[in-house]
Amino acid sequence: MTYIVKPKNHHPLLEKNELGLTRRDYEGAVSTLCAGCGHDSISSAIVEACFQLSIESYKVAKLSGIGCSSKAPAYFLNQSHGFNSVHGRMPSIATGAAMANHELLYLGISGDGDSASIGIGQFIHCARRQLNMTYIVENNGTYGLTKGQFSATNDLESKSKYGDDNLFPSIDLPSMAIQLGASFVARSFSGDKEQLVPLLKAALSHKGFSFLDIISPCVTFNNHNTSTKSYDYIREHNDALSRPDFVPSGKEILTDYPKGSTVDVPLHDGSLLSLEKISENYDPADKIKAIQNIQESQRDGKVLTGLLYADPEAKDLKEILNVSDKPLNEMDLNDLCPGSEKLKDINSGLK
Amino acid sequence: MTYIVKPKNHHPLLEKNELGLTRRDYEGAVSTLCAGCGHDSISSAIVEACFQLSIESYKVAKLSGIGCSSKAPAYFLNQSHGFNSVHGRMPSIATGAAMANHELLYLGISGDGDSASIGIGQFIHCARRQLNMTYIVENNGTYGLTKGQFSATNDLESKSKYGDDNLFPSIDLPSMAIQLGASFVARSFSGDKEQLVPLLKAALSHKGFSFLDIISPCVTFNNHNTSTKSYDYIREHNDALSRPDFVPSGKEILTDYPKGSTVDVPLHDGSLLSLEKISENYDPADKIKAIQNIQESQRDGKVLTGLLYADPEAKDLKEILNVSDKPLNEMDLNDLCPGSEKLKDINSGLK
Amino acid sequence: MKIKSVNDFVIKFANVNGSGSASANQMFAKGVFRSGIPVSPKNIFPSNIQGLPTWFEVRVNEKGYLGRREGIDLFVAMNPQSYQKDVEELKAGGYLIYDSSWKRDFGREDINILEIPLTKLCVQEFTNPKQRLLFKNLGYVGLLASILEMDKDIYISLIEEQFKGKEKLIEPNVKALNIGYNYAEENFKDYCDIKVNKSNKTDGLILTSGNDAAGLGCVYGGATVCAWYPITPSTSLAESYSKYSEKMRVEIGTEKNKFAFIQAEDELAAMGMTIGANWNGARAFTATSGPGVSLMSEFIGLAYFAEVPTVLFNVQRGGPSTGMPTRTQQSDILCSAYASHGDTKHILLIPSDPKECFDFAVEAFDLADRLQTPVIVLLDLDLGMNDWSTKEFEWDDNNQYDRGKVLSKEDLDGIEKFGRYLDVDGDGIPYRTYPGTHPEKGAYFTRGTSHDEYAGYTEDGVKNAEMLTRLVKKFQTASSLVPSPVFNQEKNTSSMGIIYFGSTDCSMQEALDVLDEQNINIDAMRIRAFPFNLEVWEFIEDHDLLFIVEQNRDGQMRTLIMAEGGIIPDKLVSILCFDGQPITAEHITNKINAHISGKPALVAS
Amino acid sequence: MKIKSVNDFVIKFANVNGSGSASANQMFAKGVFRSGIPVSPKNIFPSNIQGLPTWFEVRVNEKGYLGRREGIDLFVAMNPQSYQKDVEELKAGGYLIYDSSWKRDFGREDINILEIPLTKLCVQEFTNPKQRLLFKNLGYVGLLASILEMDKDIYISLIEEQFKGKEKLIEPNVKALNIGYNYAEENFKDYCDIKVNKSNKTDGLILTSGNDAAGLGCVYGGATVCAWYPITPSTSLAESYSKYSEKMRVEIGTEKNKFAFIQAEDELAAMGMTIGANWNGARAFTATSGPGVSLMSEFIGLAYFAEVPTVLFNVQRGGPSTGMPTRTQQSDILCSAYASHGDTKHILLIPSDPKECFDFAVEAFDLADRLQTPVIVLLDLDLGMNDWSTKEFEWDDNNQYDRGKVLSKEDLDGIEKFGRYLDVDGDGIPYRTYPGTHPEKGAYFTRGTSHDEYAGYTEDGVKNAEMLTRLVKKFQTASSLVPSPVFNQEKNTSSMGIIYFGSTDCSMQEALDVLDEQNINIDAMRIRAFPFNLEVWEFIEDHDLLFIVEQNRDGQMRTLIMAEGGIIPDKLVSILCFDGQPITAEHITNKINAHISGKPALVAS
Ligand SMILES: Cc1ncc(C[n+]2csc(CCOP(=O)(O)OP(=O)(O)O)c2C)c(N)n1
Ligand SMILES: Cc1ncc(C[n+]2csc(CCOP(=O)(O)OP(=O)(O)O)c2C)c(N)n1
Ligand code: SF4
Ligand code: SF4
Ligand SMILES: [Mg+2]
Ligand SMILES: [Mg+2]
Repeated sequence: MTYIVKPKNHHPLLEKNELGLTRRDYEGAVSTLCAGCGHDSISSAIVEACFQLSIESYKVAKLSGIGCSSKAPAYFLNQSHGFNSVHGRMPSIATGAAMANHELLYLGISGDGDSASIGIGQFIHCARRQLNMTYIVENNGTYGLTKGQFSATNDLESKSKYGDDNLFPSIDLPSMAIQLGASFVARSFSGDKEQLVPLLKAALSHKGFSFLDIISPCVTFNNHNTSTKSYDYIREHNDALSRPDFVPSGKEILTDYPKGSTVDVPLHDGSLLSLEKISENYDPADKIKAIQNIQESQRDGKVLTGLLYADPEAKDLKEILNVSDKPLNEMDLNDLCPGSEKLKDINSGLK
Repeated sequence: MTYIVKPKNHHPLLEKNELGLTRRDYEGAVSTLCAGCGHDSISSAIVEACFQLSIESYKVAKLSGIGCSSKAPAYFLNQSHGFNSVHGRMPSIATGAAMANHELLYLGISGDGDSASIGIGQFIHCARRQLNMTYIVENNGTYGLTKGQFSATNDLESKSKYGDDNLFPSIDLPSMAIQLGASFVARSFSGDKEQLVPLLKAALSHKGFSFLDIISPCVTFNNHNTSTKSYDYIREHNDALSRPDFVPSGKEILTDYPKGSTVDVPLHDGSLLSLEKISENYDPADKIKAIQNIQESQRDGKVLTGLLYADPEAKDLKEILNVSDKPLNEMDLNDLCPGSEKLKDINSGLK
Repeated sequence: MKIKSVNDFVIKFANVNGSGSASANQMFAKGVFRSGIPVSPKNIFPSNIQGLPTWFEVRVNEKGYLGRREGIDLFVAMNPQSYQKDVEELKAGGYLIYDSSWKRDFGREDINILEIPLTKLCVQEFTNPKQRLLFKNLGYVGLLASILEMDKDIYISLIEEQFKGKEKLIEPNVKALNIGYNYAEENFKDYCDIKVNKSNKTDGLILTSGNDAAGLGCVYGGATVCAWYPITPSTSLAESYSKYSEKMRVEIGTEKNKFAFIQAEDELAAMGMTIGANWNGARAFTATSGPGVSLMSEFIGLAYFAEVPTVLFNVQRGGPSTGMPTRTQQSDILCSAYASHGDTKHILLIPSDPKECFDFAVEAFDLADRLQTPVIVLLDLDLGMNDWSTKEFEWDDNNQYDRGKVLSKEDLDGIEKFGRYLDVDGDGIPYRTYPGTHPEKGAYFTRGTSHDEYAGYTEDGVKNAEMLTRLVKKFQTASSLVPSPVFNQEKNTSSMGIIYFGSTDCSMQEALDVLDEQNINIDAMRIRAFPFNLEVWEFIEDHDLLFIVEQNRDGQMRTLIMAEGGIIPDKLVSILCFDGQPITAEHITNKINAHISGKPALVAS
Repeated sequence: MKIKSVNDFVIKFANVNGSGSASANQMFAKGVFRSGIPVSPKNIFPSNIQGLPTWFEVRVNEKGYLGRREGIDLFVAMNPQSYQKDVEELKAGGYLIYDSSWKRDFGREDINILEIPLTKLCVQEFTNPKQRLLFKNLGYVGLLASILEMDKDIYISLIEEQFKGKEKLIEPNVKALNIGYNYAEENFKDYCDIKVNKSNKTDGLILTSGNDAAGLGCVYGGATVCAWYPITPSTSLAESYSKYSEKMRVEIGTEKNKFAFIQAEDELAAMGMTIGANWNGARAFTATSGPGVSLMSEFIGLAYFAEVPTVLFNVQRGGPSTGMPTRTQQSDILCSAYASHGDTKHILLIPSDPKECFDFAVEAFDLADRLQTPVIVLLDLDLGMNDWSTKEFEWDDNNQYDRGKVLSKEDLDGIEKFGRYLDVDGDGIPYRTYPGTHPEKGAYFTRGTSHDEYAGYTEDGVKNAEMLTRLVKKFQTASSLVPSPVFNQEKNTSSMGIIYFGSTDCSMQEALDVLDEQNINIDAMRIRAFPFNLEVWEFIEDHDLLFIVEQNRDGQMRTLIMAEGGIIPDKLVSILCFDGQPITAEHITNKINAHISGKPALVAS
């Protein structure tokens, strides 16, 4: 287990990254979520990851559905355009947006209600299309914004705050994503920044559909002791696959893990996700095994976290559809309009 | 491989079952599907299964979405009520209907477009709720009724009739169903009645969510030689797990398979699905293994058919929700209305 | 100057949400109600769970005027974030109560300030940090009880009732109440000129919300299946049904449920389940709000055309799109009446108070079964989620459910050939059968595609047009079955009329009295259903000028009236309010006065 | 008796679907078109793939009257299943052609029967069983060429063009044509008094469908993203876009696509993708039909309120519900104009022929960008899927796309504070920015929840009401930008007017001429867009009696006019046709005559 180990050297807020920006420059509006909400920790992990990667905020599009989680994009990356769409439909908005301009970085934030219930169809088909985006589900096992109904990721053994039993098995989004064609799939925990930040950095650097299922306790409606998505429960049942470290492209690989105990996942831009093996079952390249691992650990009451699956070679939707490299939204009449001569030909063809 | 072996003794159409009915009594309107359409074979397998099980047609509700496949319920069981709903939404209609009266047998017919695209959310959640129904996808890898677009179950290697490549990986509904809580999952082929009929009989006898993915070639739009859902392709790549035989409750088990080579799956009503092992991988009780089998065979370019998974002990939605045994649609005012005295109490409570 | 008033004032609370204030404020209102004075508490909450400004308004009015009224007499300001705006709302001579643990100058000379160091007092008295926070709320309730000279025992009983079963909590709560009460007794004796005097004006009334009432109505109306998806402000309707069912619908002995309550995966599924259950002979309903109605519209069209009874509660909120999920509007009239593509029209029932929500819920199932079509009951957030002082629920044990034209096995035995869509009785309503009724007869295929009288699929366009025309006839039949409008007068005496509907009723009663005092004679009609019946058209016919009061931007009810009735539009004048707050009597009277005098109104629309 | 006519007749084909007949029938029509006579082929097909009756009607009319006309002059009856009904449709003196391989008595003395043993002939000539079936179709085309005295070479060229690249197939096809041609030359020389004489009335015309034209218009209009879900009758619109894009939008050198064509998983996703792409600055559209529009309505409300340009083609089919998927109607007017919950209104464009489909497709993108709102282009099955003799497409190479108010990096540099929803110009239209434009300025949050001028989330209801009111202003601006109505007359001269729209145009031209011959003077206006502009209102104002011709049950355009314009309903008389067939000129004139004379019309509505 990797968390609770706090980051060793404290980074002052004013430290600068390669762009000369501080963490502050990656923040957003003040959160209106409940104090202690896991979603806020994820926002700050996103800030950290973007800061460390020296991402240009204005080249990021933040997309979401509806829910407490879907509000989160307002709380990071102030200089990014955001789109808070309708419930469960972020993936289609992301797909259209990414087709219009493949050069931005698409970061989708959703909730377990948003993605596993009303939005499960869009989630599935977005993964299947291998859209180049990072898709995060801030998974609290509940409908936070509508006040605590069970979501479809809630576990069978879990009870509600008011003592009601959850009657149905949980939907495991990571195994679904792997099956469907996602090429980067990880699970993490909002309370474990040391694991989360490198995974986020790798996901953001990965080309293709990167999916992160982040357990993110809802302190108001699903943090009681009969919940399986509470801080305590996750801390106790977390079974980390690996301790990740992310090395941007062009940087030397510097990990302090003993040799031989690491797996390196090279990403398309040359950056490396370097992973210290913790679990033996670990092989992020084997799809079928990955699903099996997840399901076995679920059966055994454990919550497997870490990088579950990665295929750095996978194509993304733009390539699959063979869309041109000049962003479609930059094309003008000269690029797009076949003109009057061609139309004359068409007319003659229709005689 | 089990098919092509034609049934040994030919049953004349006028043979009678326990109810004194002939196969004719289980037929429906004349099909308007294309000659040779796999869906018609499935309809006749359903007729056969219902005949053999001596099902009372009027105790069956036939439900469907929209598509060629969804028209099929008109072509069997004339004496059953049918509901041809809207595209992709059969599962919710079935759920409501089954809640209203748990005593009927619910038979849902859908297509791969209907279930894997527009209806994937309802499919998933219906399986997850363990609705007591038999859910059949007549899987032809294409949108028959709208003239041959690729469906989401079409395989990556497949080409359209017109030579276009299918660009996206296929969605495997059986592994999804198993993962989500379906308690009876099988795959078969419309051209293999010997396998299909016993599976159908078992599915109809099973209590809980029974899912059958039946490969059903579309002769008009997806039966060319670059299709992976054509008659020829399936005949060549079919990898049967088992040769099934269905023994209704109270009947002696009479299979002519050599001893030790069979697995018996007892269903809740005492009937037995007796399976001759063909493949070694075969254990219909192991969920995780089942999914692995499916995926490995898919990876290896095989189409695994037979009973993939069964849990005869599983609860169904009515039990999960603890709904009373008297069908809700038979309850009258005396059963349902709390009356004026109770209302007075409620009034006082609101003072 | 001090405002002086007995049993007639508006008090507003400003709090931070998630701090437990709503239940304390609710308790304050209930105390007034128990003192015999009608109240209308309104919770004005943000679309968020914790930490944002939230308000709670209570109008206390012995005459029973319970619509929203602008201008606050008493303000309990517990949220420094919103002090500035809050204090502005206070009328001159009004009273401001605030937590003087942190002293503050409000810069207004014309108000009366009551300082109480609530935080400090609570910190002194309680050690548990949660209690320190929570009990501030009961503290100001105690203070109010004192300055308004209310019977403190009422609140003590309310606390006791609330913590029945958790008796340990009674004592600290009462202590908290006393903190405020005693502080006020010591410091503000006779300070405040607003009083609550015991009365008997709540005899025969109860305090409840439209959602609670409608959920209960579904239980009484015999609904056995509820499929829904959470959405504000409709969630509590489904929850009410579930709560009452769990109490009153469990089989004795087996402990099994005589109902099925299903949280669907989305609104489409919720509607599908509702249709499936009704098709199969159970009474089933769903509850949602605007976005849900949009998502359900394909299914609504199916139920219309395949003629499946369906009950849908649409608790309207601020639109369009996700809009203002925690504010009220009446802006789904058109999208409900004409929901779905193609030529469709749907029955609407529009209750105006919780009692009517109960009654119309019951009636909705009868109408749906009788007419075999969707019935949409239109509430709004104000009516659905706020508690109203409303008449007691009534039930006549001789009531019977009208299950409509359903053929039994015996009926079928007597019929030559069953035609699911045959208009046997000439009222446009055909007969139906439940699946599983008869071994040989009565089976048919339900479909949303074109069909003939025998439910057979047809592509004969003329046949299909006949079916569509029969649906028009059925809709005409419906107009004689739906609830009639309610008139304010026994006989029309004016050339001017007002048309209104739904939750506007409470402000309208007051407006009509004010107009009467101003010697403006005007007839009034409250529409309660669509299609409009003869009485609606007669009222419109009878008047030269009609004001239509609506809580939306586009005058949707006016549109519906014009579209359906062929009404000369010039005589239909809209009075609109769409800022998400319930309309006030003043807004209505100002607009009418302005129109009559030809001067612009004082209130912005 | 024999019907005698030159270049003016209606021919109908009855076939079994899936048998290749549609393309032969199409070829027949094209042959007539190439002979210089305008034609309007109409495919009347079942909602199924193979084996059911299907019909194909071709009106041939030198004057250019191309609306449907009842009464068949020539019937090619190739489907014994439907003989009975088919023969009834034939006018007295008409000609029946059937496959006399199986002889048959049709029991009508008043028609002329041409027997040709097509099956037998094909069996003689061809060995491949598929060809034996398929070539019967070309056989009767050959026969028709002969009896109508057409130039056979036209058909030979058509065959050659069709099989360009598969030359081997030309010979057997020509042979099949000749089977019928030669048989007729031998047996029916001078038998038939209906003739096709070469003319020049198709100069400047092309033969194409509305869907094909609209798809091409999207290419010319600069659409780069199309997301859709298959549904009849809109599928071929998306496919046309894809086909033309693949031809004309591939980057030379890289062979990469300057477009993205995505088959979505359903209509909700298709609309979401369209909105996402437009939000990000690409021109994107989707195409669907009624059920899809219902499913999209939540998203349409989002695009309206968040002000994202969106183009949606709704190719209307028979409703409600799944209805008549292969029949035509104009019954989605209201559900399109008011789509979604809350107060919403949307731009509609209503083309009346393929040329206008092309033009309005181009215009839709300009309007959507300019107005930042959904633009819904309403076609119908008849217009979308059938080939029409329509004017040639035109394109002026000086055209520019109007991308509306989009701020560039430079623009942003010059702006103090960017307000996404600020009404800077007073026309209700704010400025927008594309993501990724400027490192520091112009980022904002798009949302369907209530927001202020700076796109900040707000729960201030008054602020929100301001935003909603600005949208009303924007809609007013729209009315001056959308296409004006088209008038039949230069100046109004009658007190009566006719209002019509869309595909009705072709029957209306004929009806107007007939009325003129009957000395009924009547002005006519074709509405082309919603919101209605001043010219529309003036026309209505100018007339005492107005007929509104619509292909739906409920008179939806009439409703819209009344609702929006405050029009006295008594002067608006509906002429309706909703049996799924295109309305005929006769239907229109009968209804008008009946109304004027006070007698009931001869045609059922
Ligand atoms: C169409 C529609 N249905 C329902 C809602 C109400 N709604 C808002 S948020 C939400 C669920 C949110 O749950 P989740 O996605 O898990 O987010 P969380 O609040 O738990 O972070 C629902 C049902 C809505 N806004 N729109
Ligand atoms: C809401 C909606 N969208 C689209 C359609 C058009 N449509 C009819 S059937 C069909 C697909 C059918 O495919 P599948 O379910 O695989 O059935 P098949 O015809 O292949 O058996 C579609 C898209 C529709 N009827 N309704
Ligand atoms: S309700 Fe739960 S999910 Fe929502 S903000 Fe509060 S803690 Fe977070
Ligand atoms: S099109 Fe395909 S699926 Fe449809 S009936 Fe024909 S063969 Fe069957
Ligand atoms: Mg959640
Ligand atoms: Mg299919």
